[in-house]
Amino acid sequence: MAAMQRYSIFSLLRGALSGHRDWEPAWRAPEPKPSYDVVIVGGGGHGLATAYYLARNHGIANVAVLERGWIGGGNTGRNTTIVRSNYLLPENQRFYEHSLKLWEGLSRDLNYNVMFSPRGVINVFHTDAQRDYWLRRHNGMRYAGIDAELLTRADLARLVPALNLSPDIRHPIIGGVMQPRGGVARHDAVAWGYARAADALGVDIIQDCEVTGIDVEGGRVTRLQTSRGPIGAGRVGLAVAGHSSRLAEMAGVRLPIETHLLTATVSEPVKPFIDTVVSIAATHAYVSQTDKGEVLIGGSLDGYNSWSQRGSPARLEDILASASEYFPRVSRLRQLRHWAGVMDMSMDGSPIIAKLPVEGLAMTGGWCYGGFKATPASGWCLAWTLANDAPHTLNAPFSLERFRTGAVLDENGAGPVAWGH
Amino acid sequence: MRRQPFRAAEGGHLIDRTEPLRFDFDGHRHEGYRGDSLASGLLAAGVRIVARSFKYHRPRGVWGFGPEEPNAMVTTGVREEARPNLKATEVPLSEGLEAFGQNAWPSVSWDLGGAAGLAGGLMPAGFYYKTFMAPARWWPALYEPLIRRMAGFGPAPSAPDDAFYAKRRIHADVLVAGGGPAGVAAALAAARAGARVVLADENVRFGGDLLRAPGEIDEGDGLDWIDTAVAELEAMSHVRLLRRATVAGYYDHNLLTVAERPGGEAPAGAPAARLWFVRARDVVIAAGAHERPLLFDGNDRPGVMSASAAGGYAHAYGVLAGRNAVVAGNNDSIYRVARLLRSAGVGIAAVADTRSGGDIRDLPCRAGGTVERVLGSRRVRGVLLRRADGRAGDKGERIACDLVAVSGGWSPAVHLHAQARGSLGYNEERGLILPDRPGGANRSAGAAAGRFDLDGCLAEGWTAGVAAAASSGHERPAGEPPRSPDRSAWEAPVFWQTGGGKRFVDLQYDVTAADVDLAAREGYRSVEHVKRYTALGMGTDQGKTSGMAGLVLLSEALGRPVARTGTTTFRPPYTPVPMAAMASGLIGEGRDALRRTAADDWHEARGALFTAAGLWRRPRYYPREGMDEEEAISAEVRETRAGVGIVDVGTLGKVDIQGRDAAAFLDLLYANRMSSLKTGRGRYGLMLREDGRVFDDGVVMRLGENHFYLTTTTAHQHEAMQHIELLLQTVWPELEVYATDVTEHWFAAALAGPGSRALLGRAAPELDLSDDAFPMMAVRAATVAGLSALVFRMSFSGELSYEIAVPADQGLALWTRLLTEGREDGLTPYGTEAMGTMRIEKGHVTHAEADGRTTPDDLGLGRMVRAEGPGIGKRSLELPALRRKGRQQLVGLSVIDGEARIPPGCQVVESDDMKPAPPLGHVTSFCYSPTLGRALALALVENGRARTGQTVYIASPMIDLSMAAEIVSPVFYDAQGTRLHG
Amino acid sequence: MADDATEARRSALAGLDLGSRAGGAGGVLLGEGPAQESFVLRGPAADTAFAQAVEEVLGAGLPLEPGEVREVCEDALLIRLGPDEWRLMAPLSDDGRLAARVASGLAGGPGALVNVSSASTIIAVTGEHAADLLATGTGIDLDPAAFPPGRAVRTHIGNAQALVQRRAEDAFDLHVPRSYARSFWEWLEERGREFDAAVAL
Amino acid sequence: MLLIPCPFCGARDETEFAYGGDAGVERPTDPEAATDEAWTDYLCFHDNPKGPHRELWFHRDGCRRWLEVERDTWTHELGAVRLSRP
Ligand SMILES: Cc1cc2nc3c(=O)[nH]c(=O)nc-3n(C[C@H](O)[C@H](O)[C@H](O)COP(=O)(O)OP(=O)(O)OC[C@H]3O[C@@H](n4cnc5c(N)ncnc54)[C@H](O)[C@@H]3O)c2cc1C
Ligand SMILES: NC(=O)c1ccc[n+]([C@@H]2O[C@H](COP(=O)([O-])OP(=O)(O)OC[C@H]3O[C@@H](n4cnc5c(N)ncnc54)[C@H](O)[C@@H]3O)[C@@H](O)[C@H]2O)c1
Ligand SMILES: Cc1cc2nc3c(=O)[nH]c(=O)nc-3n(C[C@H](O)[C@H](O)[C@H](O)COP(=O)(O)O)c2cc1C
Ligand SMILES: [Zn+2]
Repeated sequence: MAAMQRYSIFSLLRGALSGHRDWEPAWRAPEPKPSYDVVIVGGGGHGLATAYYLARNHGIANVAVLERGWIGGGNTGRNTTIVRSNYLLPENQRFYEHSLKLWEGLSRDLNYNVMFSPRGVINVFHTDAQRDYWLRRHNGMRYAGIDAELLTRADLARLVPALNLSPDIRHPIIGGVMQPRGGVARHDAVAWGYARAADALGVDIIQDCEVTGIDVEGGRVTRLQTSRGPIGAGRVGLAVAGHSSRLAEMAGVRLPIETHLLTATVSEPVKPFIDTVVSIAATHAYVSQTDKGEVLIGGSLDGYNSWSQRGSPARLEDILASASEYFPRVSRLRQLRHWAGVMDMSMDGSPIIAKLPVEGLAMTGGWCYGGFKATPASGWCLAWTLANDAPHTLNAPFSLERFRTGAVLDENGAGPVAWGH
Repeated sequence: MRRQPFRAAEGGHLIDRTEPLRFDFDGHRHEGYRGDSLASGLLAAGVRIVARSFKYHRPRGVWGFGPEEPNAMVTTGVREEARPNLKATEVPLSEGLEAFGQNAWPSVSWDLGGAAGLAGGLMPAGFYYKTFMAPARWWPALYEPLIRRMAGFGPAPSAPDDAFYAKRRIHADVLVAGGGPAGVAAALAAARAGARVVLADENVRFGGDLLRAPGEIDEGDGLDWIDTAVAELEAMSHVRLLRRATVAGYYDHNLLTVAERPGGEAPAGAPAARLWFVRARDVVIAAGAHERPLLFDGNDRPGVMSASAAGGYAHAYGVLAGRNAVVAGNNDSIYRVARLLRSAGVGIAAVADTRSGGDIRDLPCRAGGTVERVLGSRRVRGVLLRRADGRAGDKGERIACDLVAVSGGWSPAVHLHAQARGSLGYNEERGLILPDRPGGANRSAGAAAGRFDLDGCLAEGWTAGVAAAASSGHERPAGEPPRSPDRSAWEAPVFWQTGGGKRFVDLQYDVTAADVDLAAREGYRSVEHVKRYTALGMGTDQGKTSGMAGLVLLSEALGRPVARTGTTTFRPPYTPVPMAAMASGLIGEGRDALRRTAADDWHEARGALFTAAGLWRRPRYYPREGMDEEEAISAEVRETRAGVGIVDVGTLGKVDIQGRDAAAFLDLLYANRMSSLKTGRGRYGLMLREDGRVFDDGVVMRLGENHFYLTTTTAHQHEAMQHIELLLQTVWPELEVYATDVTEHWFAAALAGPGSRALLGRAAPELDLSDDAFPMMAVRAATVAGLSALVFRMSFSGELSYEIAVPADQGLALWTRLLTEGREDGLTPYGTEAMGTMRIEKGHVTHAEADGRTTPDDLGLGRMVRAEGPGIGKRSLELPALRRKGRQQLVGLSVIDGEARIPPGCQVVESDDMKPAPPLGHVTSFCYSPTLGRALALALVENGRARTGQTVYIASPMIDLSMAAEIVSPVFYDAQGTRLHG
Repeated sequence: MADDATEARRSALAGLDLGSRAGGAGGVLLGEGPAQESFVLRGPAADTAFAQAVEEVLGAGLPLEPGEVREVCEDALLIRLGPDEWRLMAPLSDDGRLAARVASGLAGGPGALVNVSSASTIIAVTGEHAADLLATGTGIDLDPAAFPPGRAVRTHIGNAQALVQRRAEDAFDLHVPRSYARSFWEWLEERGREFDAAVAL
Repeated sequence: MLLIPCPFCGARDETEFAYGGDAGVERPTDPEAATDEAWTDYLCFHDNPKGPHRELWFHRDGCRRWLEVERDTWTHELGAVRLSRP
């Protein structure tokens, strides 16, 4: 394998002098081989990360990532990019904190600037019950060795001058919590960076290749049927987010996952005036401003199974109203575009990173709203699971069996209602 | 100098020359006319540099005529009033308007940021992914702030938009999007057929392309025909005409949003904008087409303009976009434009047609010629023309001019069709992306469907209108479609570009042809990758002019047909919509009503501090002179426990259950048995979710053999009803049970404390309140304080207590009469804090404990679950993890230091060193108990019941506070329940 | 203090002091309608015993069209709101007599009657722009052809669920849950700015 | 925003309804006799097709009936809609 062309300010300078004629492709566009040691289905962040860590951590480089469209075009390319590890349940805390640590070194690790920006993730609350919940959660993080801070209204006024702290609004903000190490990242770059780094280690990234069937022989996965012909596989990892249940079904496995829509929207870009990420408990909206200047707003699910990637305008009105209420200045902007992603909603709101009841088949999925931040650790854990044919302790709790035994990881206490999480 | 040096002496059907208006641009005063857009006003005034570009700060002028404008972005207003990112082509001129060019400091004509252009070589597409990585700590400290400084187009808003915005939700048989010839013909046909029609166009005036250039319809002037048709439509009561109204989004089941900015002649006090939600049976998409650019070196210079726009400024506004023009293009429209410009007084220096041939003796033609390069650095000073076939030895021809009007052909506005998930097809021969199979009940017509001749547009519009009306059952209208002699179709099958130099594709994001090429070479081969890698098409114009260019360049770079490249996804809105319009009506109480109990006015008058309980507000406590919050709450508790208190419990959910199978149903609904209740008696009940977790609790009262009354928690009023109906309608439809939500009908107040019996005795003299006649958990109908009431004997506080329910309209009367009656008893109104304190002292659970993860056994309520018989959620209790040892269990925590107070959100841990370690559990509820003189908490603790007697720590590391506490029974007070009897 | 319910009654809008807000005629008028007796009547429409029992007491058959409003005896109305649900409304002066008769008529058979008289506040919206004002906050088709005068529907408007009774093309009675009434009124007033809404007494 | 034709009320916006999920889920008639697997199938393992889906919707703001709706989860096209209990 040829060494990867390094990116740096010097390479840019050299590029400028040569009219940028010498840049190599960030990843190749190979024809699929007849078979691979491991095939990853899904070229989102998770699939690409899995391939990268398989090659880097486990020395398994005879790997293909099959993507039915273009890499990063799924939820990786349509999310609100919030990265944090401020979870309630210890199992989730450990996992997401591992992920956050990987984020912190990711740009250098991949030699690709994913613009991870630890600008702080703030949750504001409005009632005593919410306060108790958020403080408990953040105190719990401290015991898990994760950074967490309490914010008074004065702190909020200082950190987020655009935030509406008036006591006269419908659900006034009484305080907040912050994870300072949390932040955002440039979503597309995450897919591209992993792809480039995985490719450099020998992984074949194959786009426009839809998996249409999974052949199982004697209880073991042997081959994938794809739109570009059959591809043999020693092991298979599924990382297809909203499509998890479809792919698992191809191998005869049912999953406690439903597919639901989540909308996000951006304003026209303006100069920076929101420097952190703020989540608003009362109205379920989260707001940040990208490095290009758009105000980026997300909300809650449309609330019914859907694969359409088109959100309901009712939900849109809702999230824009809450963004405008809590960031009144946003009302002066105009909405530029909105879109939706198909979410893999698990029945307890926590992920599944596990071997499936077919030999050689494992998956990562069930990410609900929160899988972007999980990208590094999800890939790391699935790679481990595939390489060792057994889960790492970090992902052992995220099994499929927990839904059979009742040992669910119900982060929100919403019960087995996929759209309730 | 004349005030409007570039205004022609006559012409301009959109302006009113009798009404001059003054406006400021970048601090300079100019004059225009009513009816002008800011763009036409600026052009008339001779302002050519209107903005600076995003990345390289290159000077930019007006390119287009309407929403497709990529360049001329301005901010209107100053400071709080500033509105960024408006397209000058869409801003109507008004008296005193203040506008500023964007992306420049101090101004667009002298922009220091222009230096960025010098470093341009370092900033190819995606350059930031390749650098700024080391050292890591410089990213947040240096690199990112630098990038953020460059971010955005306009200034950040510094104040909210306080204007009034309106919304309207309507239904229509036919919505026609776009009011050009096709749209007006469609609306006319559908309306004459009797259909309810909405016709929306984004311009001030209907006419579409006819606004920009004259045409002939039915043997007269085209615009006159439009006006007559519009007048006919206006007179029909089943037609609604929306001007300055953009069809923004096309959603499921034919719901479309239309953003109307009345402005113009709208009456004073009219909303700043109105957002329509139109549910249409059928939609005619007659949105026209966008003119394409040509790519050549310097095609972004101020003075290079869409040809139809240049013609349009002359025709619609009487404005000359230059004095001396070169018109260049690859289709016949350039001749129409050249003549239009010439008749308005613009000199035509050359007309360069990339094709050979043409009949144009009256014009200085350069058949087979095209623009190679623009001369002039801040604005167009001339062009270098060359032969389009690139014949060797051609040195080219320099032509001086100040306007280059270009037409690269037309791209149908397929946006709405695509938003509706219609498929698109690429017509190789015509070089057009066209609507294919529609994705909803809609049809495209006219230029939006690739029909470019006026006669064809009219015919197609008419046919579409007839068909759209037919889908709501309306018959073909009488009359014939309008006709035009104009059958010219300006086909331009080739996407035109010349090689070399700085050729801009996306003017807004400064994406050049070289950037697209670089992306393709670097492996970003999907059109979606190119968009995201270069930002092509991601600006406020959403690629209306750049999209097609991007596709062609990418396809060429990869050597594959355009059809295989495909387009990026079209998403709403078609043009940006004010956030305030989307949000209007849904802020504050408009979104979440504030629910008030019947006694709310009293609480407010009494100065209660309120707390939120779902949408309700409830008194938290009643402040007292000279006491702080804790003291006031403690006083409420003490006075209740020692005497008598009253609390408003009107917010609890209440359900009336009747029917032959009512009792049997309640046995299924609750984990404990209800069918054994005797009439006139009640029981505390536990509802589970199917997964075995506690869902809700409340009291069930049996009012008659087949009649029950039950309460739910405040939070679950609606969920509980929905749950009940689900079970009745889908799981056990054979049961005859009627459930009615009566929450709103009843107000309720609880009297609590040893003095409650005496007080109630006086208020309800006929009622025998002895323990025998009216035992615990009994219900009686009675007259209380002169009002017919239901009285329940039950207790949340642990004291002798009665809940009295009356119809809500008499709730305030009950409340005030009891308070009057209770004056001699020292009756104390108490709020949710005192109520919470007393319930914690008694170890009663609420949602803080039943948090959706806990089972009855976790909460110490395992015995309530009856052993036998089916019931919702019971089966799940048998799952291994719910029976597992070591689950968290509800315990009491008694703080050892009597002076200590528990802060919110504490964890329960084994050591007080605050070092990372897995907590044993967490505090669910806490209070200072005036009764016991110490702080108490309820907590869920691993294996908690077995730890009774152990000392643990209640800790909040975020505020560095911890305190020792003993694990005790959650019932801190009166474990025997003797106080229930007074 | 043993005065009766009549004196004790209080509107959910009392705190707004509508009297002080009354204004001249605008494009739409808002007012509070008189309180009424109101009962939820449940039962199987297809069950003849149930239908007859109701008809016997009310002197008119059950309305069977969705949203149909039928005048029954003694100025009372019966509205069909669901497959097995009707709303019985009578003037306050009836004082529960009619309901008591219905209840005893139903005794022993299927069906149920539940008093919800206090559960809603009635807000009258009238005037040229009455339908337009409602259309700012509800998705139902308010065209008289789709929703003719004399019909009633339950739907969601603005921030509340409402039973909307159309009295005339430009006159609606909105029955909104009592605890929502004030917020809902304020929402109507705010949205009504567009139509110059005024308060009618 | 879906427009759901309620068999009783007529076509209404999705916002008047509450969603109830897969209508094909059968509650075991005798839960106590059901295996853990059968019971948790009912609880957690539901159909999630990309295409036709039979699902429950509660007409909360209308007739307060639970409806069974056939809807394509990809196109959102609706098929038959009926009252869950006529
Ligand atoms: C609006 C929105 C906001 C969000 N906000 C956040 C947030 O702020 N923070 C956060 O952490 N998370 C967020 N998420 C969630 C997050 O985006 C996802 O969980 C995460 O990106 C999932 O990554 P992935 O790689 O698993 O899936 P994807 O990126 O969706 O990748 C899966 C890939 O599999 C491919 N695929 C599917 N089927 C097949 C097949 N048969 N054959 C081949 N390939 C196939 C798809 O084309 C796709 O590219 C949000 C999601 C959305 C939609
Ligand atoms: N001869 C040619 O080859 C050629 C080429 C292009 C156009 N034309 C001329 O253009 C005209 C085409 O007629 P037409 O009616 O199809 O188109 P049109 O361009 O005349 O009218 C379309 C109208 O829809 C408006 N519109 C577009 N999107 C909208 C939206 N989302 N919401 C609201 N309004 C929107 C536009 O502003 C415009 O007013 C004819 O006169 C035709 O001759 C001719
Ligand atoms: C963080 C983020 C920022 C975005 N910013 C923009 C933007 O500035 N302009 C734009 O047109 N789209 C923007 N988008 C939306 C994308 O154009 C696109 O809609 C989204 O990735 C979903 O893909 P699709 O619309 O192709 O389905 C942004 C998306 C994300 C996730
Ligand atoms: Zn209905």
